[in-house]
Amino acid sequence: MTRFLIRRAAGFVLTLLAVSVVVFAVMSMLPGDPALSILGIEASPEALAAMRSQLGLDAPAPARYAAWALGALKGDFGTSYAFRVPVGGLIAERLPLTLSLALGAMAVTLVLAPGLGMAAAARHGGPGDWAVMVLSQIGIAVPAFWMSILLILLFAVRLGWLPSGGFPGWDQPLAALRALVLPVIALALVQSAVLARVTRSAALEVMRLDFVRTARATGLPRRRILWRHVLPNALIPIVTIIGMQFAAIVTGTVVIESVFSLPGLGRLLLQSIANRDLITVQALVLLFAAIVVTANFLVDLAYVAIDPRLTGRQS
Amino acid sequence: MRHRASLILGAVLVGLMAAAGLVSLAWTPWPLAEIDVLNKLAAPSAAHPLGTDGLGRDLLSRLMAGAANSLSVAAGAVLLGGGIGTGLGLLASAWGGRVEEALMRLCDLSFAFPALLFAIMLAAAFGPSLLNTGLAIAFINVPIFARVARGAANQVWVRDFVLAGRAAGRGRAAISRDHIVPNIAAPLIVQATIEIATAILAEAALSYLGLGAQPPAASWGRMLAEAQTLLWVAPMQAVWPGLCITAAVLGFGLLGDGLRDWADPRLVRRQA
Amino acid sequence: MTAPLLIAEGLRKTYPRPRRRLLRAEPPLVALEDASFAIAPGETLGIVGESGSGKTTLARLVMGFERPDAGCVRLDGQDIHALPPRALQRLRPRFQMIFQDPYGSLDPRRQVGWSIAEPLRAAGITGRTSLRDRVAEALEQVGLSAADAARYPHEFSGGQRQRIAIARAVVTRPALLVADEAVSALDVSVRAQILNLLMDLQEAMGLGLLFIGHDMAVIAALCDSILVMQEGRVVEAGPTARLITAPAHPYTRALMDAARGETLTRGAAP
Amino acid sequence: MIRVEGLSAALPQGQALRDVSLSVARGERLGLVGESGSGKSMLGLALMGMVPDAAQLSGRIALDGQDMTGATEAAWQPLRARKVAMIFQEPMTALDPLVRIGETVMEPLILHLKMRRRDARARALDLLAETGLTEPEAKMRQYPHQLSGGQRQRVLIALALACDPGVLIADEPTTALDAQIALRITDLLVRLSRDRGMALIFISHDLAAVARATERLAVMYGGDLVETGATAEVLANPRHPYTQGLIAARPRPDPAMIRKRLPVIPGTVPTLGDLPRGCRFAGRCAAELPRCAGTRPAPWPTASGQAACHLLEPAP
Repeated sequence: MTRFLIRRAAGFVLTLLAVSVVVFAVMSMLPGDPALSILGIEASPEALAAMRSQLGLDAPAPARYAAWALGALKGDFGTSYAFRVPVGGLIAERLPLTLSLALGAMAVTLVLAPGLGMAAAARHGGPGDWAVMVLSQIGIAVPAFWMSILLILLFAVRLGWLPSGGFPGWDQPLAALRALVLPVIALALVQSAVLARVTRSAALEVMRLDFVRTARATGLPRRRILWRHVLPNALIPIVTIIGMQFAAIVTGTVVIESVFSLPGLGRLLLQSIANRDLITVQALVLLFAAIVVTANFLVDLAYVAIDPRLTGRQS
Repeated sequence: MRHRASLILGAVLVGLMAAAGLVSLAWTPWPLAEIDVLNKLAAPSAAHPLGTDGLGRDLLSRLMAGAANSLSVAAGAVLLGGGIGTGLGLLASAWGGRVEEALMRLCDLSFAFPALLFAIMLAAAFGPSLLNTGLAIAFINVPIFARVARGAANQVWVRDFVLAGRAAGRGRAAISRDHIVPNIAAPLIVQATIEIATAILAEAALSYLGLGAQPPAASWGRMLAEAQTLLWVAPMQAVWPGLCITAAVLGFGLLGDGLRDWADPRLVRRQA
Repeated sequence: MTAPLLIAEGLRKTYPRPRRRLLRAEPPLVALEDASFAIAPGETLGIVGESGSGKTTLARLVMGFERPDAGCVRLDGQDIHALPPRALQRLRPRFQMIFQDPYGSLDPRRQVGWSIAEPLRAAGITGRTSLRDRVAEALEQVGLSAADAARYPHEFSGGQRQRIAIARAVVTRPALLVADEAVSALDVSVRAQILNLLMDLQEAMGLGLLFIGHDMAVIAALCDSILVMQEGRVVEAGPTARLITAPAHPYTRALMDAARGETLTRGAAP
Repeated sequence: MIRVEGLSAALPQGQALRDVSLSVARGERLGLVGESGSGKSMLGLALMGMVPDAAQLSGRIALDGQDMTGATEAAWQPLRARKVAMIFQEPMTALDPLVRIGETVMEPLILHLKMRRRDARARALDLLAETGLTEPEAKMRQYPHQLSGGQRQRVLIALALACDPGVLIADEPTTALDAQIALRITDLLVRLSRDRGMALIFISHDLAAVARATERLAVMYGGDLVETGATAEVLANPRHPYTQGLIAARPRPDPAMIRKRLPVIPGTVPTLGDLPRGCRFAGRCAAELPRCAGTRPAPWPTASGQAACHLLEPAP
């Protein structure tokens, strides 16, 4: 048990480290001179050189990486080339919005999808199963940003119940929540379709296994077999997908924030790219990747809670 | 029975989209870039079956050209990335040991970068264009296919008929060619179909964000971005491109599902 | 007595086990310990044991799929594990293998004729007509017809597939056949046919046979001598007649008990 | 305990069972022998009400006097474990990997017998001990993957015995086990059947195992019941040509038989799709009569049972 956890934790840290190296390496290889983009094309060569040394760009790559990575550990991601303020502050301002979007969408997905998937599996081949399958197949095919536009058309343009975009700020909690409803639903519907399908097929897969036959032969009622034996065994693929979905939702926020003009991390990323604000892009990419890696690590921990075969002794 | 229906419906949708795209290369109802400001946002009519866009361009023509762009970029990218990935996966599986271990660690690492994020980064680095979008999608597909191919190949390598091939005196390369490839083709084709669906979504999202196809090129994602500014005046502008994306993705998804059931070894075993 | 066809001497094979603690390596799993035997041309040696007895590891070592940690396997006097890959490949037509699962040992996507011809092609025989003739001959030897070469494995029953696998193994006219649980997956009525076929082929071709299995009754019916294995070790060895009339080791006696079942009094409960 | 009359099961591919009639008395040990596709497992599942959805059943099944012909899943469910229980071939996968051994055995006790947890725990411990599981107390807290195949089969037997069923159906219970363990499990089943007065239906392809475990034997081929009788009688003096062929084709560890050709049944075991219309054994039978392929033979009495073969028809 502890051995498994230690190994996974070590793997987690190593992956984070490798991710940071890759992000740094890719961003340093990109064309474009930060000094030039800060000072403009009319700047003199001397001024550019001075700016480069001020930004620490004249140091060798490993030293620059070390400085950046150590800073990142302390939450110091350097100073934005475009906004001339600390990147850490930019991120901290926008993180709550993006996180609420992502967590909200994940929560809605978890409420909707597994129940639907299990219900479909329990009625395998029946009309209910068929309906869930058709709806989810379509749901998977609808791009989240088009779903957003359709939601805006219906609830903002036609009915006028909810705002079509923009964010009033957290100091108006009710308005802020209203602004988040549509983006959360848009993100969640697509992911729910995916998760419902995965739940259904994982459950059907488990229902074919021998021990389900044993449970039937023991005279257990169908409902009990489903919830007590099938669902826990189906959880491993389900949890795996949930981890991947969280990653998809987090990156999905980049697009959704753009559709609804929400000032979150995704908007910041797109703005920074437009401004060629590489140091901010670098910090954001690292952050997104770190969220994904963390989600995968949590999934690993969930495996341990679910499956006694992973906790060591013999297998 | 159900997978039969999936297969047929999927093939019909994909066929329709592909046909529209192919036709658009040679002929469209109206010239793609013909701007007719006097006739902008026209309602559907005999001349413009789906009406015109904000610049008075024929919507149907642009949707057809969008199909050509979207499908060719998605399919091309998946074939390129999938081909490279499959090769690497086969190599890792045939070699085993350190080579395999190293390659799989690299794949794990690449999965830390969500596909869309990666594509955004590349688009940012090399400038927004349809070609760069395609390259980014291709790159994302390399580790996916490397992993699937290696997993499937490993399952074939332990089968007795491979051992029989070794007993016959055949080398790794010959066995890979004659036994492994034919036996992993089915799952790879299924994967490719599904990845094309994902790629269409990714291309649309990138183009919507302005990181993919550039004006005046016709692209479903771009058309949606343009339509969003006109939601209050011309809501149908935002409906058609989205429907096209959904239909194309649905088509490839259904095709993949149908193919998966059709290629499922369990079903084959039962018939035998 | 003629010179032995196959000699195995002091074979040992271990597999590493995953560590349970971070800093201390686990002792390796000993799959096979000090196994030695010899097979003369035309002779049949049976190896009987259960899952985990090391008998499948033994087959893999004899076939050169894996290298032993210690000991050697000599075929026609040549240590097959010391041969360079090319030389081993040239020796392959001399020793062939048949497997347990007749459904898994034929490539489902290849015609039967293609699979049977595979060892010939690997041996450098490529002429279309000579390949076709050899395949037809092999198919007829195992009781199938030349026309079956164009069919696919799924068109055959389990017993017929095992015949095809045998055809592939004998098509190069080998001197030694290694059979790993080759009849275990077959129904009783079909199993007898395959055992008879093996005996016929051996006598017609002077084939040496290393027959590996878990059922003492089958082994005893087919083999000249028997090696009993348990947990990677040879616990008893000898000529079949001696071994089945006077088994010395308790494990051999247990295997005999299991094989004899119907001759025991009914319901012999403890 | 169990009475089956004219039971047939039709699958889309063909007929898995044809007009099978059979009864099992209280405490009786019956062996059900056959090769793949003989219908022996289908018959076992039919007695549990667990045939696949695709199978169409006809004929009568009565359990302990209760007519179960055409009973629904809901009607079968309360009888399973309490009247008739079943264990299967593959002990490695037959237990839920996420549930502790103790909980597994306690589940039917709590659910069916309404025991309190504490009582159920004590009872489960007794049951595990009765099946000869060593250190049952420690095993209660373990998960299936920590047990060997033989130990798991004992747990499955304990689970099957939990509600004290009148009949235990064991479908190839020893096939996946090593020889020594298989013998012990076979003997355990015999002992439990005797101690509890529980009928045992022992399904196997292995004549040796059945000979050891049972007192009456039923031989199946191609969905037909071809011969029944006392186990020792059938083995010593088989009347049906298939039974004769099956027994003869079986290798025996006998010094006089070393490297002797075995008597064979020619041909291959037919698949469900291409069964002969009359006697299922037609086409492979050495003593075949012209009418065998077209006319189904009636069961004729033998010394201790019946055999369905035209050759046994009494001369008019």
